Amino acid sequence: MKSKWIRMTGLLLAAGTVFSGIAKAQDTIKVGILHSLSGTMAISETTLKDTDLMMIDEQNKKGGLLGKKLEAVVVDPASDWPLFAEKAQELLEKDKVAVVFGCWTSVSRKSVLPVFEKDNGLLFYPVQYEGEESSKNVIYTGAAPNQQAIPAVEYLMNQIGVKRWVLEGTDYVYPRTTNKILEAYLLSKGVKPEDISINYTPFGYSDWQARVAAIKKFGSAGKKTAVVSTINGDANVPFYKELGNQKVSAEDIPVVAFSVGEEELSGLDAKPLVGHLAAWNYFESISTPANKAFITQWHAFIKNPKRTTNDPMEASYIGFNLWVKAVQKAGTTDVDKVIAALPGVETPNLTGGIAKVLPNHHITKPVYIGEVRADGQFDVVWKTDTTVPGEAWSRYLPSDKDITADWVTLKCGNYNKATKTCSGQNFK
Amino acid sequence: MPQYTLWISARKDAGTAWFLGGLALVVVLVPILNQVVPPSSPFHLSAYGLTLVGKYLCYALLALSVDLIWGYCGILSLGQAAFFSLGGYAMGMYLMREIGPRGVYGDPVLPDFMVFLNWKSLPWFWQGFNHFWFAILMIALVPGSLALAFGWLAFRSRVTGVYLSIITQALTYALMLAFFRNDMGFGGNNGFTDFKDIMGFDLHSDRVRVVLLVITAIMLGLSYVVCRMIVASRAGRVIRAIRDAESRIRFLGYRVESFKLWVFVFSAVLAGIAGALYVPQIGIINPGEFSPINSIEVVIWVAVGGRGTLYGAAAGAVLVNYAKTYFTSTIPEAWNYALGALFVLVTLFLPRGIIGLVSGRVKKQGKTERPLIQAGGPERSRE
Amino acid sequence: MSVHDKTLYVEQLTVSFDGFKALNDLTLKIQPGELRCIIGPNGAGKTTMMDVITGKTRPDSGTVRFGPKLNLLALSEPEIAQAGIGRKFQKPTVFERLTVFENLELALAGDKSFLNTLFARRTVAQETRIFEVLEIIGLAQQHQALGGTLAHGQKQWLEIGMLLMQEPELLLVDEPVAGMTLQEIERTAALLQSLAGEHSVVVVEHDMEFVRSIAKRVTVLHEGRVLAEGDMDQVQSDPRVIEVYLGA
Amino acid sequence: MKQSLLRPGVRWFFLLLLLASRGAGPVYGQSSSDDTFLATLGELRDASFADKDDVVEKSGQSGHRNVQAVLTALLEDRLYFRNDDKKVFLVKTAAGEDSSALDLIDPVTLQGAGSASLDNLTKIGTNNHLRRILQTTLARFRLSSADASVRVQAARDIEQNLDTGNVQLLRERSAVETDSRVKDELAAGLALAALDSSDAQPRLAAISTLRHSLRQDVLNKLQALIEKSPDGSFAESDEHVRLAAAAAVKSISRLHALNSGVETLFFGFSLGSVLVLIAIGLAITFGVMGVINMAHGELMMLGAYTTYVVQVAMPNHKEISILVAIPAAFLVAALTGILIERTIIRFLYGRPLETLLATFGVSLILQQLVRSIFTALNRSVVTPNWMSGTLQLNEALAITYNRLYIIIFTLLVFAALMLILRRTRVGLQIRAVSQNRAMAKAMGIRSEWVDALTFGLGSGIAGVAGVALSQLTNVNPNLGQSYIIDSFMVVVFGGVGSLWGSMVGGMSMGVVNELLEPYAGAVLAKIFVLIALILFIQRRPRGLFPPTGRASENQ
Repeated sequence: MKSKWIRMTGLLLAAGTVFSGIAKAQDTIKVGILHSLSGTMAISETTLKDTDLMMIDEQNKKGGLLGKKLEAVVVDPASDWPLFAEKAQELLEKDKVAVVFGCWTSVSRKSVLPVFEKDNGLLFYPVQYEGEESSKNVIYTGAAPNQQAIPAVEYLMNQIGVKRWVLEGTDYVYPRTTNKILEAYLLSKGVKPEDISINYTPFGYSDWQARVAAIKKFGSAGKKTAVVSTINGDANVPFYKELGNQKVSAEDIPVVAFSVGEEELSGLDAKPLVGHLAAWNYFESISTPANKAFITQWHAFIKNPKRTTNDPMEASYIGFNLWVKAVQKAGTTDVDKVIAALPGVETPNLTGGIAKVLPNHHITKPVYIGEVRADGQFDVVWKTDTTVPGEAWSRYLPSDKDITADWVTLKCGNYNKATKTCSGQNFK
Repeated sequence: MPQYTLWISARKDAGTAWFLGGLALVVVLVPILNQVVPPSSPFHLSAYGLTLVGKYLCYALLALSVDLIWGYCGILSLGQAAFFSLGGYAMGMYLMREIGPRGVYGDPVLPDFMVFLNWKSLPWFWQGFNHFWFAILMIALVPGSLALAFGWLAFRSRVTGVYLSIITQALTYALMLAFFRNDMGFGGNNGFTDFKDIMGFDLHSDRVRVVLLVITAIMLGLSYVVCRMIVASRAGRVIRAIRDAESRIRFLGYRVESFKLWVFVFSAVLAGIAGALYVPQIGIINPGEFSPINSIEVVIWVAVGGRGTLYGAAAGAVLVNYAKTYFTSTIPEAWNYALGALFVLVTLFLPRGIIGLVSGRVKKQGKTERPLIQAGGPERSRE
Repeated sequence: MSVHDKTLYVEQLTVSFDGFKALNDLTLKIQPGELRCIIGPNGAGKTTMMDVITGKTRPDSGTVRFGPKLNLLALSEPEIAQAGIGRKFQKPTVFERLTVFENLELALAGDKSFLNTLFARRTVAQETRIFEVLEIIGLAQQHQALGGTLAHGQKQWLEIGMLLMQEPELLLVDEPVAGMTLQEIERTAALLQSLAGEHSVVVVEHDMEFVRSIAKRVTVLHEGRVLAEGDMDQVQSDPRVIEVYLGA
Repeated sequence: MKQSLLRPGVRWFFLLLLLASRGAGPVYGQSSSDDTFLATLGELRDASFADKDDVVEKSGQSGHRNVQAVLTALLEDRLYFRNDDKKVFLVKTAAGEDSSALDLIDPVTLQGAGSASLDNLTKIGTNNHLRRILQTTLARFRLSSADASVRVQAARDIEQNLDTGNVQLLRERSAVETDSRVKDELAAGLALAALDSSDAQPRLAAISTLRHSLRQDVLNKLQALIEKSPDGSFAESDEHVRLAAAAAVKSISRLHALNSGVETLFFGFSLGSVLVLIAIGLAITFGVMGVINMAHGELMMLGAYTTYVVQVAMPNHKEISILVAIPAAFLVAALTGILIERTIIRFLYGRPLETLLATFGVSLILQQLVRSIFTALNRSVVTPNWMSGTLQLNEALAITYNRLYIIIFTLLVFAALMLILRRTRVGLQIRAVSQNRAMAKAMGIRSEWVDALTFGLGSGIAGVAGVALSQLTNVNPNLGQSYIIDSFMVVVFGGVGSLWGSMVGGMSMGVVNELLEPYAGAVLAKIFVLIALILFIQRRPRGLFPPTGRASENQ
């Protein structure tokens, strides 16, 4: 009797797994989208899923790629890191997708990395991250620390004359690395250790009263003080609300954030934040024809004229175009050929300048510093004159100074120039 | 005697027979489907399939441990995920040490995240994890001793019902927060990942995966047999008696505390083993696993499958997780509706879980219509 | 302690539930092998007394000793049970989701540690003992039925049966015949009387007829203290008792 | 930029001559021609921010009569230049969401100069450093404002940069100032300046004036005086001054310690009140009815979203929309609760664990529902002005209004709940049913109906809590998830079924947490609280206020 039940599950299982082996006829090119649609990260990642769908839709309108239509395969890893790995495997082995656009958090990327390297897949990762990594199978279209954090600090130091620094972050790898790099950088610029305060709070931290009070105190020591915030998504709203309530004005203690963009601001009352800063490689407010077009296209696609655009969206946009160009260049979607074709491929940014894939699988990006406006947009107050090439390994960290990544000549993401050895690679 | 009881119980209830039969089938079929059947064939079991089945089996084992403590002993532990994760972390630490100099920073001893946090030397609690036997020991010891300490405190002072549930939850919650801290020395939010191999065998090769899966199946089978023996023994009857009338059994001269403690510790160890088997197959362990919500989900698997039957729990774990795998791909935008509805409907229409549908034996169980409102609450002793 | 002297000493026992004194300086002595009936109006403290003796309730003051040395107040319920004190509850509480047979098996005297019960095998002796008791309590037919499915009277019997399985020196029996038919009552009476002698038996009962039929010595409790003590006739002729019962 | 920091001194020296000739108050004459003024402004067009600093200073010293007007406009984003003729104009009102054209004002005549469409105008941007400079510059004008509090703020701003000119200005002002608050502020400013004076006497005087000030910057400055430099010599040469300073520092720091203690306590209570708020709803559904309501968090989420919807529905009354939201949220959550009770919970009474399973399912559904309707993005709930800002108790202690209001709000909700349960007929019935259903039924109470009401009440309170949360944190589908665990902790800690328990429990958890945080850090503090909870339950297995209710007995 009960048997029935177990047998049934058995069959269901079979349905799910056994037939996963069937390779479908390649009448379309499958594109995997691996962004959380539920759970804590859905806030940020859903938008990227929609962006990818929009790009695919657009490409198909243009007649697809290599004469085939693109077919999106959307899955929901549900902000659950092991599930990310599982879904990546599903996309690569079951659905046999040609490329995957996905991930937001570092841990999700770290968890799918072995899968992509084992199954030799191709992942475009669209979010600014901590660096210290360069995989054969990943293209990093978000900012590396030297494309976001360092310029921001330079701006504060030189343009605003900041002498005292609070490095406030959520306790995970991105803030830790970024702060490590920034600390090294600041010390190298002669900032005294007692003028640097580093603090970490847990994910989704919401009770900021004490911390903000502490920051105010630290900032009242007579030297110009600024906060460099690597606070992660959820915790930002309560943080800024508290700043507003405790009347920490941008004129007194400016806060520069690396994870707060137009979309985050659309989620809170921006008036108290006017004048606080963010460093990105894209701002919706930058008016170039390309950007205007992109925004109108986005509003049309999402059917909401008020929806904002943001930096990771541009990174997804760039990533998609780079992939398309590389496929056209290689004349196939075969991962090895596409990866071989990618370095050197160029595509224009939405805000001007060219994004070029570098041998280390990072890209060139312009850097902008923006001040928050009351309407939740940013006024660009500073920009780099040229695009900045992404560095996988930071020049400011002693442990990294000999390490380089080069997939063209060295064929290694972690090559020690001193010892001439390539370490930490998963493929033979 | 044990074999005897088992034989009896296998004879007595088809569930056991089918459960063990099914496992045997997995043990036999999986290697063939994956290794012998060519990838071209529709019946080939891909590495992805391996991972899935492996995951389901680990969860089944976890569910088993919950059913033993909850379904039979009536202790609703919402902290089972803690033991699962601790076992997983113990295994993870071994796997990290196995990486050796192949890490990103190429440090022969320190795992990457330690190098990255400028740790100069291996903290004391990482010592010994380079030996597999030591890891195995810890997999049982760490969850076991935590359960022992916690249970001893809780049961001795007769913490029961929701109070116990909530403090077990507090336990796993505290552990989660602790493991999220990078300073703890367990890799913070990222936890452990990018494992290379286990005992020298490449973790990425299908052959090793098959072996791991078979081991998991066997462990699950063994654990099931042991659990079955326990519940079939006189101790098992005492445990069920505790579930139904805790205060009464005391007057028969049974030390309720120690019975609860033994079962609690045993189920914690089972959960630990499940975690240890889970990590190498899934390839990542991080503090998210400690999340109280996870523990609640496990309870739900058991409830969906049908508690107090053991095989029901396992079936529930497989079903719910299969549903999750299936829905998150087919209806990524709406799978929460499906899962939520499943839970609601099962509770409303299958109070004894899905097993209740097909099992004739479990009658009258699961349902103890107690009025929510009890005069005077705690049974007062007055005439 | 002397193995043979199993006298129960209850001295100056006082228990109060938020203000209300359930037991008020109660002193009582049960001789080995004695059959003692305890009667009294509701709230007299009969059950509370049993609760204290079996360790369910902790008194505010007073002592309870089993034999000259053994201080019951220092022990937990299981230890008290192990010490040879068995109890049948007023509201019959059997294990509803275990069979009658299993109910009795759990009550079996012997080592009740986890490991022991884990590996325990039912000996022939034990089985025969269980079936004896099943005969005594007249549930031999239903021995495979779940405890929960029994009728009220049968539950009473089952619980008495469990009491027998424990082979205690002292039986505390709380309202044994509630919900029993006349002949069942007679059988219970006979059973309890047969038990007296090698066991000491304390019976709490409202049913005066029943008490009369079995009692040698009767203790009347009122407001937590002993109101009167003696044989049935003495007690019933005692004016204070009459006042309490008929409420002048 | 560096040099510009040196310059003001010199610059203001000229200004002083001017002032001397024209009596107190910075009133400027036609010292520079309109053309030069316009020319200077013209430079703003394509200057980098660094250059703009200089331009601002130049126009400042130009002493043109419209400097204040123009610089204020610049500060308020109301300074534009017209693209076609590159002329600089002020505009009446800063460009809003949907303004296409702006009314121009001529910088020289300050008369209206027609209007221009936005795309023919380019705003002259500022960054926060420039704004800081503008504020200090403008402060000199505001120092003679009619409003005393403005003058105080102005004095404050000027103290940011105490060069001889500003000091002189402060002195001028204090001579004519009447308002005591402003006088004190000016005195403090002058004293701060005097600390740098060459001879000891004024320094001593200054210290005695500043002795009782609680201001951090004062403290820092005094501390600097008594600091020993590596070579053993003191920054402050004079013995007496040092001693005086040391004494002052001592007393000030003591006051600071006191104040920060009070502050921490306040933080504790505000955190506690949040915990109470999220728990008391559960204290009813879970505590009184024994329903392990995993959807409690989602009911709070619904409350938060209701707040958002109400705010969108009444765009012109953002200030009061939150007040409307409170009853609205209560209704929405309560009705949802009743719906859940009628359709699911009522079949599960007596099986609390099944309620856990079912309500967990419900929570998943509610989350996804909200996600489908509102998307997963955060929703912005504005904080009304009367709720933002701080209540400055003294220089060292300021408490934020929204926290204050939330504490008060919590107390009100609690009191209201108590009233309902104690004083109303419904409350009576609820308590009756919760104590003895059978009896209550016998007395003709429709227990079914009461169950629904009770659950509705608990849910409604959850909704109200959601309104408060919308002021503190993200309004998104996961809002509930992040609070559900805590709310269960509080209820159990307080003692299932006891509202007072939840009250005391929540508050104490909050305070303990905040007391620990400075030493242990956020995470460890929380961990300690959890461990403390576990150990506490060992001691008192039924919580702070042991229940007489029902949930406690069911498993």
